[in-house]
Formats: sequence, C-alpha cells, structure tokens
Amino acid sequence: MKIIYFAWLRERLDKTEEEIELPSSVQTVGELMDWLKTRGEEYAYAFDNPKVIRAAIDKTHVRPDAKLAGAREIAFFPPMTGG
Amino acid sequence: MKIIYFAWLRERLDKTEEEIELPSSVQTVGELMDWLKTRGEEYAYAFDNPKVIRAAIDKTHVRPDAKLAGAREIAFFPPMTGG
Amino acid sequence: MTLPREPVRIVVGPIDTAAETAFVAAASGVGAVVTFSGICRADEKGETISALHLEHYPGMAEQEIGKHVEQAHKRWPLLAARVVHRVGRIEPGEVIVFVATASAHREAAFAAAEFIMDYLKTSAPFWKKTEGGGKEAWVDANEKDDRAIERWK
Amino acid sequence: MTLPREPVRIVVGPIDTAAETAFVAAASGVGAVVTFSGICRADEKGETISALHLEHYPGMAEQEIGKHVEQAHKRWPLLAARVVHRVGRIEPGEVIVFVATASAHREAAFAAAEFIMDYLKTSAPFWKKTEGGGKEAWVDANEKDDRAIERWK
Repeated sequence: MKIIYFAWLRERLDKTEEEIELPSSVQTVGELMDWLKTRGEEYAYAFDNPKVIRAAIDKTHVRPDAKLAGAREIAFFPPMTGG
Repeated sequence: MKIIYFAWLRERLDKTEEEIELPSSVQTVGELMDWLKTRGEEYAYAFDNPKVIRAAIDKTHVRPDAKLAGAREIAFFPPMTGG
Repeated sequence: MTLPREPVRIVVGPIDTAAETAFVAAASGVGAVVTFSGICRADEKGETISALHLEHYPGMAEQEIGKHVEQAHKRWPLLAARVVHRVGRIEPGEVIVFVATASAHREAAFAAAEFIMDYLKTSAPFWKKTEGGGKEAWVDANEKDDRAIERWK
Repeated sequence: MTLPREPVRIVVGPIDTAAETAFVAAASGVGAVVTFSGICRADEKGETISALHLEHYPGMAEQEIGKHVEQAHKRWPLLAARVVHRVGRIEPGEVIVFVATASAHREAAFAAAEFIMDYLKTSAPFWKKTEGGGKEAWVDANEKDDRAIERWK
C-alpha cells in the first residue's frame, strides 16, 4: 500500500512516500498510525501525537476509524494551513 | 431658500434647482412638500405621492418632520438606486 | 501608483479596479483584500437595455459613502478601504461601483465590504435610469436593500 | 482572454487577479463580482518573515476546492466562480490565494466567496512554512477557521 506524508510529517520521516506491506491485523487508519509508530525512532517522533494528524484515503478526508480495505493511497498530514 | 430636485422629480418639474421665499407658515420638510404641491400642475404631479419622496437638509437625510429653520439647501429625490 | 488618496470618489469614466485593489493591498500588515464590483447588466426586469444613466447629488454622495466607510473602520480592524462610484452613461458589462477593503484577516474585510455596499445602496444619493428600446425609465428602489441593512443594527 | 477554463487551479508563479476577475465578470447576466485575495504578510505571530513556502497535496487540493465550489453553485445562483491557489515560495505582499465569484446580485456573490474561503482554509490540503531570521517553522492551524465553517452547516 502506498503511504504519503506531508509537511512536518514528511520532514520528521525524511520521506515523501513509501510502499508498505501491511500486516493483516492493521484494518483502520488509526491502527495504521499505531503500527507505523512501532517502525522506528523517526516514526515514533512523527506519530507522537496521532490526535493532531489528519488522514486521507485516495484523496478524500477520513477519520481514524476508516477502513483501509480497497485503498490505493493513504496520506498523513498535519492540520491544513492554506489560503 | 435653495431647493434642489433629482431624478424623476427634476424631470417632472423640469428644473434642477430654484430659490424660493417660503411663507412663515412652512416650518417643516413635510409642510414644504405640501406647500410646493400647490404651486402648479407640475408640482402637483411631482409631489403627487409625498410618502415615496426623500429629503435632505444641507446634504443630510431628514424625515418629513425635520425643521427647516437654519437650512441653506433642501433637496428632494426618489428612493436611491445607486451601486 | 498615481491614484488619488481620497478613499471615496465619484468618477465619470471607467474605474481602474486593478489599481484600486493594489492600493488597498499595499497597506502595511494586509493579509486579506475583498473587492466588490457592481456591474451594469444587459437587462433590467427582463427588458434589454443599452445603457444606464447614473445621476448623483454631488457632495452628499461622497459624504454619505464616506460616513459609512468611517463607521466600517470603527467596527472592524480595517487597514484600508476605498470606494469609487461611476456616474453618467454606463454600458452593460462596465463597473458602476467598486469597493475594496483590506485587513489582516478575512472576516473583517468581508464584513466591511458588505456593510459599505448595503449602506451605499440605501443611503447614497444616486439614481439609475435605463436607456434602451427607444425609451427611458427610472429604476425602482429595491425593498431587499432596505432589509439588508437591518443586520448591521 | 487566454486564461485556462478550469475553475480551480494550483499555480507556481504569481496570480493574475485582474484577468481572473475579468473572466468571471464576463459571464452573461453578471451584476455583482466579489473577489478575495489572501496575501502573504511580513510577519507571522509577531515574527518578521522573509517568505512563506506553500506545500500541497496535488490532486486532492484541486478536488477539495472543486467540491466546495460545486456546493457553492448549488447553494447560491452563481454565474461563475474561480479559485487560484499559489504554491512554492511566496514573498510578503504577494497573493497566496484568489477567489472570484459572480452573480446577478451581491448577496450570492459575497456569501459564496466567504463559503469557498472558509472551506478552503479547513479542508484543502495546503501547508505553510515560514522562512526568516535564519530559521523555518510550520504555521499552526487556526481554531477560528474551524469555527468559521459552523455557520454554513
């Protein structure tokens, strides 16, 4: 599954995107954040406060309880500050 | 006293302004409209429906009960349609 | 920029809306600029028109608009506000009135522009006459405009 | 007029706000045009900055803005609406985002422009980073923006 990062999440992870094979236990966006946190120091730092992190599945905003099944692209990013 | 007319009031009276010596019985804007109405056919036509006519004394909106004392310039005009 | 400094002006020719916008945007600390352009439509109450003729009460028109621009400055943290109203013959597609407001944030700029337009419509002495189809007619005032100002009271 | 027909665009260079405004004003029946320009301020939370860097999520940014422009068309009798958002390095005084709405009357044009901006702020994936004083910092989201959309629900 393709995961994309923006703004300070991208900087903390030092990557714009990655392809990851998810364990079958990871079913929702929230579970994905919890699982990513265990992948190393930089992930623990990036996902330190998951409550402030927003997510999108295939370019549509989703909540942490959104199911990952069928998703092609998951994006994680901080609250938006455009305009 | 100087009286100015705008829009269809100006057209009905065929004049933009005039200097008029008012009788001492005319004390308010409303009384002035009633008195003007008696000055001829074109005035009767112009002030036919005084309720829709607005007035200003020295370039400030006033109501029909406004006193004329001290006024330099009275303007009569239809409801405004700028913008 | 060679625009006059006066924040409220009545003009006879076309309005340079880009220059007016740039003028308010150049004020120090501006983060939001809102503009309103009132444009001459090609029809009035379903009738095709070839032009509008705008008449005004010189002196009082500037004064009435200026009073409401001042009130807008008191109600909102504006950094700049400008109003230009055109008079004379105006053809469809041309700008009749232009308002530009600038503030640090968008709420004040939006509210002030609406406030100024609402009061301009009901209190500034301008009158529109239509030209078209060989006849002329004075435009009737809009009751909706009288109701619009209620929200600011 | 050689502007793209797309009503929502993300661009890297400066925004031609006069051309965008003329584009919506040219729609048939337009009597009111409202524009909003979001401008880069020279300070962010009291700190002087030399520029903002705007990052966005390509595809999703256009889609989120486009969705709210469509909703605005459903809620109000708009004749045209355009949004241009700039990304990359933007210096103080330059336009970050530009919205233009056109309608027969002013109420719809004002409301739609505010609606589009309120939702753009809270739902369009853009992020601002400041540059200045030798350091960089991500701009924090504004709680006021979350409250602003409540009035449209």
